[in-house]
Amino acid sequence: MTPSPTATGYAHREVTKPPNWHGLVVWDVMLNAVTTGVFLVAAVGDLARPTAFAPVAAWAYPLALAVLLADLVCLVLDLGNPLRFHHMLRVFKPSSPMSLGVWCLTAYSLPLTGLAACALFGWRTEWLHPALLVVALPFSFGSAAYKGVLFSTTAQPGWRDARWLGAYHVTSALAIGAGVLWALAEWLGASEAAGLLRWATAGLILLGVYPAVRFAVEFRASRVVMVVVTVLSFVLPLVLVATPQAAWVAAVALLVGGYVARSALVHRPHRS
Amino acid sequence: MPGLGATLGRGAATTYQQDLANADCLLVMGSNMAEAHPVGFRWPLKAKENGATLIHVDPRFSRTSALCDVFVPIRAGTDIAFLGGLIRHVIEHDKWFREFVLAYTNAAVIVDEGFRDTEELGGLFSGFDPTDRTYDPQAGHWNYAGANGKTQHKDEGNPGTHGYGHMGGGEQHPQPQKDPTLRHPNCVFQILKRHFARYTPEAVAGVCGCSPEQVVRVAELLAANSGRERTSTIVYAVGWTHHTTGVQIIRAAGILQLLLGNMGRPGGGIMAMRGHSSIQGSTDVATLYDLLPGYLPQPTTDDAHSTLRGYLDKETLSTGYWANMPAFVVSLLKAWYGAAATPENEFGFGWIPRVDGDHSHLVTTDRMARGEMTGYFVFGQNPAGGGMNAGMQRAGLRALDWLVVADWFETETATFWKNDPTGPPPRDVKTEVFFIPAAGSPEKEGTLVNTQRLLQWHNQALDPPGDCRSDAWFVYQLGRRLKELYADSADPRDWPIQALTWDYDRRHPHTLPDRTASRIHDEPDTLRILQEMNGRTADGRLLQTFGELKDDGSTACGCWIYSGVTPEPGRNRANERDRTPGNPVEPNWGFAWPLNRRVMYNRASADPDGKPWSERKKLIWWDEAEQRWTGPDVPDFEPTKPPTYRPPAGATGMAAIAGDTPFIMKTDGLGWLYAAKGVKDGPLPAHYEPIESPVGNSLHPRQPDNPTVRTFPGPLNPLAAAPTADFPVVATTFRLTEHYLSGPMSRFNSWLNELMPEMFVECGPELAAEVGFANGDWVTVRTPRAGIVCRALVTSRIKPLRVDGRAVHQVGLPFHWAFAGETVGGNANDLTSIVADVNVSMHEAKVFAVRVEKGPAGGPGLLPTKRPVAWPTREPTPGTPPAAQPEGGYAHGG
Amino acid sequence: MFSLPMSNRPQPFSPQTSDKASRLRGATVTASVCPYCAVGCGQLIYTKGGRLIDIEGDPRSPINEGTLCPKGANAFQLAVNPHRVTQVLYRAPYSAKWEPKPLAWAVDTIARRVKAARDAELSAGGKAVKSFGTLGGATLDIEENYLMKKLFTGGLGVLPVENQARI
Amino acid sequence: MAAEFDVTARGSPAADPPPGILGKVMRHLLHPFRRGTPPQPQPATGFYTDTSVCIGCKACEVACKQWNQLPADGFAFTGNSYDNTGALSAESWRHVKFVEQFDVLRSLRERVPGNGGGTSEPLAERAEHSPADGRLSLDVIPPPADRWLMMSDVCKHCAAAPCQHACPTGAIVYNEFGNVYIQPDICNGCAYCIAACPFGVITRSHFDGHAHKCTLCYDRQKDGLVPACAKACPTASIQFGPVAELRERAAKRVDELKQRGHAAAHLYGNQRTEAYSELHSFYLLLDRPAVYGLPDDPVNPWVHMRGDYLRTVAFGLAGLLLTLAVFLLAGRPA
Repeated sequence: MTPSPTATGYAHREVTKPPNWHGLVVWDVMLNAVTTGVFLVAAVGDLARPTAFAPVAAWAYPLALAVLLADLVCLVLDLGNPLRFHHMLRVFKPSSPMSLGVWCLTAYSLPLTGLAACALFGWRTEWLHPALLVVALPFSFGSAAYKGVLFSTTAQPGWRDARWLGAYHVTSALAIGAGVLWALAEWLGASEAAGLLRWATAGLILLGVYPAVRFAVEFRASRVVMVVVTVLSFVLPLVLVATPQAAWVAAVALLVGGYVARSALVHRPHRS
Repeated sequence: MPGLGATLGRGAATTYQQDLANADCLLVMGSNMAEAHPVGFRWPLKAKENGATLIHVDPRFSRTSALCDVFVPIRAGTDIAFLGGLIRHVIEHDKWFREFVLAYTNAAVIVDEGFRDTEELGGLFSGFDPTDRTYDPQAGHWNYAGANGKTQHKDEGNPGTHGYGHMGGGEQHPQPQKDPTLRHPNCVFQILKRHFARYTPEAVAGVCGCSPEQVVRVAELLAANSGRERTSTIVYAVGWTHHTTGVQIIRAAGILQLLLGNMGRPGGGIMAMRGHSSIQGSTDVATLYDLLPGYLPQPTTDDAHSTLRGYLDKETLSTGYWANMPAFVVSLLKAWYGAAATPENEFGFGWIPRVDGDHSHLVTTDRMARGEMTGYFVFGQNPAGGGMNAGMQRAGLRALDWLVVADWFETETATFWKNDPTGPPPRDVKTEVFFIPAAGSPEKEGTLVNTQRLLQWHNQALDPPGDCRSDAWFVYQLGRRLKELYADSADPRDWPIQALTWDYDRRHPHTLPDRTASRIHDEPDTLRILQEMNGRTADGRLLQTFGELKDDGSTACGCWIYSGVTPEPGRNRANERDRTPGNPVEPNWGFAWPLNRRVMYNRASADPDGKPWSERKKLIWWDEAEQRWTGPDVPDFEPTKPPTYRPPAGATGMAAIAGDTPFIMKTDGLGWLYAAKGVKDGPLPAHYEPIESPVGNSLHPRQPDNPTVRTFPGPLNPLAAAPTADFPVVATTFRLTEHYLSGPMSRFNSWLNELMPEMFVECGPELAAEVGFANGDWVTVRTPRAGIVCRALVTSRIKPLRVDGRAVHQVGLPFHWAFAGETVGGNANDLTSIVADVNVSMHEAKVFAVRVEKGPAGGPGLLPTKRPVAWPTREPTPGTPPAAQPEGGYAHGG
Repeated sequence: MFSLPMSNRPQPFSPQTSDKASRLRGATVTASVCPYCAVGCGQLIYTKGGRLIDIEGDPRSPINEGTLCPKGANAFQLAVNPHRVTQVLYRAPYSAKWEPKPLAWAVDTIARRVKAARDAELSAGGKAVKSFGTLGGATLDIEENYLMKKLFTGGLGVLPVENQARI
Repeated sequence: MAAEFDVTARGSPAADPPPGILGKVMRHLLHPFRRGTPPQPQPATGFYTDTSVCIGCKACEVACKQWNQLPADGFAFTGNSYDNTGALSAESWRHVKFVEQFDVLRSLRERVPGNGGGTSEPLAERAEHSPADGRLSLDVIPPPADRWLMMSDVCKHCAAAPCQHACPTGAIVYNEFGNVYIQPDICNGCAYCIAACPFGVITRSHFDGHAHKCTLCYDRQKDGLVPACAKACPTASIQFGPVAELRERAAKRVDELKQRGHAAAHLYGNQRTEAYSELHSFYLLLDRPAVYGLPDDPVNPWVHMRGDYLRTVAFGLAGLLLTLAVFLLAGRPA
């Protein structure tokens, strides 16, 4: 440590200590958005327009599961003592967004596994599929909802003032999910679903503008991050909505934009 | 401690630490009590809570200053000027305690008219001999007028015979001529008044660098808090002693407290805060070259000392308690030589080596560096790191044939041959080094004597690890081996070692407190050593008091002042830990010498008639009905001597001490405002500049520094003597709470190192701006002896002072770092010099002249000799489940 | 006013937490004195199974009433310390390293060095021994100081016997 | 006899015999799900830290390390007065802070108010310290203008502790003394408590990856012993006891100090505020909390949680409905 130029006292220092959350947590937040976004949009589609969405859903659930598993690996590895991951299930504590989140993720993972298995092995039963979907939906939604609140319910600079962080995260997750599914649908040639997802993506991006602006203001995000995220998460995908061939570009832009925003989010206390 | 000894009779703190809470005002000066003695400082803080005023006068604004009501910054080394200003204010404005001063001090005594003061001789007292730079008190007519009992000899002014100064102060007539009106021009009071007239607030401010108002304010606060109803205490430490004028600084404090009537009373006195766990004890027992145990003067090569009779005739004071000295000396000889000590051989008196000059540590270092020494034993001390001019100390160690170091860790003294960054490579160092691993204090038993003269026994809790042994074990076994080696000698020079009584074997198996047997069987029985110091009669009965000692060889006593600590078999009062509700002196917690008196001179807490000066400040009083002195403390007076007692003409011993004179160790029973004897650089304190000072002496321009100081010129010890532009900054050294001395007991300890990990110099922003460095930069501090690299801690707590019409910068250097340990760094003691005051051969570590330079950028480039160890141990606590393991040891389960 | 869940419901204690206790249970306590400065604080030393497990202030002491300073609080680490040397180390002249040696060898060799130095000096006509001396004692017990003064001054006739204390 | 002696007579709970490998795995897996018997609630205890008598000796820091056998965590010269500990952490549960306020009144006059420039900005009340008429009074000595403030910081043991709310494993509990305790056998190092603490008390240890902080010497309290720091503190700057008693004592002390001219003396954490609960470890301060590195107005993050959830769920549902609407309405043959 280099000594300070004078005996500076304490008044101009940040009182709080940043948690030891770094790259893995950025990936966790990102993967959380992807798995929940992909699942939620796919599930709504699957329920609303089963025929149109069947080919997309067959890929979406295994994808959501894979991303969820990667997310869980990030979460476990980020613990100070990963061998104690199961301690998370020791209590159910709704006052703690993390506890709520852990239980939601766990509860979401079980039907999702079933759905993924059905998709992979081609089991399609009349009652099981919608039942699993209905069970998984609220938990997946909870998994998306808790994440932002977890960050805003802290004493950390940036996070503690971000009243719209949760709303940003969840709308962003849905937009990302829609975008990814759109690209997937285009790739699979499921044109009906692709058409629907195109509009859903645009709608969800527009819905996310308000929370994103509020969040950016409260969070006092850096100018570079704001420009990058505005371009990647909003302007570019909206421009590309009219261009089905460029669906994958829009999806990648949404993913990268979401990653940049989340990286800025996670590292904010360490900058203070 | 001649400063206190010559003034009051005993060279030790006059009171106990808890008594500080009873003070109405405390002047902390020459002490950074909150940092150096944090637990002791709880008592001044209690006083503050009760409404007392705390004053700190110091070169630096320290953690002590932070808690005080008043802080006065002064230039290091100007304490006498400041105290002189207080004394002058008290006298000039009639703020002194008249009844106390008239009855209990020598204010009224008429001094020989031949005496000349510094006022008349340009900064010198009469009797100065410029050829050997000493005073001859006899030739200088320092004595009281008229008959003076025994005459003093010329040696009194020379260094090397210190007995008088520590205790009693020397002989003066028990009933001197007095002028109770204090008008006689040669009475002590008038001499005092004239002597300090020069110390006006303005003159003092000009020397010290404070404001005149601050001098007046402190004087007023002390005066307002002294008298019948109120008392003030002065607290000092090595900030006063480590000066070439240290003894006289303490004298000045004694004068002030006597004038204000603050002696022997609750919340009064002078509290000497000493540095080491048993530094008081090591002075008492006297591992000092010029003293025998109990402050008995070690005989010298003086012709009169060639026989016991001659020695006793010359050294025994005729009146006061010291008249019993023959009993103390003979009993000591009986303790040492046992049956071999007989009246025929003068109890072996001839076997005691005669002091033939100064053999104090600094002088010995000088001899060592000049190659005059063969070997050296170092027990729990670190001269290579903590000695004055430590570079010269290491040069001395390199010139030895052999060195024995007993310590816990590989200190600088143990590793000077391989780790000294300024020394030659090991292949060029001839010294043979024996490192004896020492037992820690929990691993041995024995007695420590704290700063308030309290003997406290510490019990052994467990066995030491490996081959670690107590220092007692080592000295005992070494003595046994030497006795074996000398057993067959017929040479008379070997008789003392043959005659020395040396049996401290344990008579019972050594059992530890957990009822297991000790692994070590040849540790000496420490209690038997303490009992030998306590003393016994010829038939082996333990003494209850030193009053029982005889000069005919029928008693043996190793250290008379400790008598009474083991008054009967199975009783060790040092190991008694009982509280006494309602008695503030806590007489049953440990044992205080002498005879468990907690406040010395406590006869002075009552007025001449024996009544307390006030209800608020009572301690000891005369009980008319019982016809004895009574009160919560043990009276420091003959218990049944009435206040009305007047000695008959020609009385000797204690019979010569009147019932209304409290200072029983003095031949006249009085506190000495004017010390005709016992202090070798003048009967009164005068301000002299430090040996190294950037300014001249504006109070005595013709006499810049103490005329009697001895220097040791040579290439290893150059001085920046004259006020010089090369070394314009005043430096002082200090102790941090987080470290201890030169570091052997703290720099091997990670919990302390992390609190203060690096050597630094504390300096003000003005100096930093002038030289061009910032907080945290590396700087070099230089004296003519050495330059050390350390961090700059730039702080507004240090301010330049206006002295002599210009700004003088001061810097503070903690003296805790050197080159061995988990943390290493520049050594402040490499900067200090070897000089010696005439009274006690004291150096001047607390003030010297330096230059501060920028850089080098990379720091000192020193590597620690030990890797930091985060945990003392990671072993789980034995026999303890996870739920009770220490939380941070991370040994708990789950 | 805000309202928060105060979690009054039973807290999820682990069995280990329920068993929480201090490690001083069943320990042996010994009264001692702090080895650092001259304030003379009372300390209590706790041992268990022959090992030092804790040192803290003695609440009975009228001087410190159980309190300690950082150094006093560090007394445990002073004693339980991996840097402590636990065997005799010997460095031969001009050697670059320590050699471990037995205790008895050290006492015997040092005694011979002492005797040689003393005999040489007194044989050369010295009245007292000044060629070697001792230093130290202010951190030692008075019994140790006494033995040093007695042996070196009273037994061997050595003059330079000194310690940290000057006045 | 003091508790220091009584405790040794108490028997230690027996240690379990060491299990085999399979047993170890099973114990590891099942341990978090086993519950201890909840102890009987006791009157709440806490610390009252009176900074006006702190001498900055750091005895509390070392006594804490000694009792809890905490590791030294690095030797760093900070240059920030005498504070080389730097911060509270998993290894340092007590932290003595030093604030040098010198020439502040002078520099205050020279400075444009509010331009920062130093961390030691005093309260405006500081100017009131010197008697109005400027006379020197021997009876009441005004507090000196130059100050070196010292304060021993520690976990605040909040009555409603954000770290406890945050903890997803239930490792952080209120024990029977109302202290906030991290169960070391439960914590898995998720670090949420670190993020939640507005005082920056908790960090994760480099050594075991778990969060650690002051336990208020839970183990000592269990045996009637005073916490190590409070016991060691030579000047009673750190006092331990039932919180109700401490608050009374502290209030008296503030009055006393105000009478002596310390106009800014006040208690921190003595009462709950709009946004934060009372602290069971509270302080007597002589200046603004921020000067000591304490948040002037701490906010419990949970104050916002409900609203944050509401916004999140509202927008999430809006998104789902929007999606549903698109899927149901768009592209469907009329």
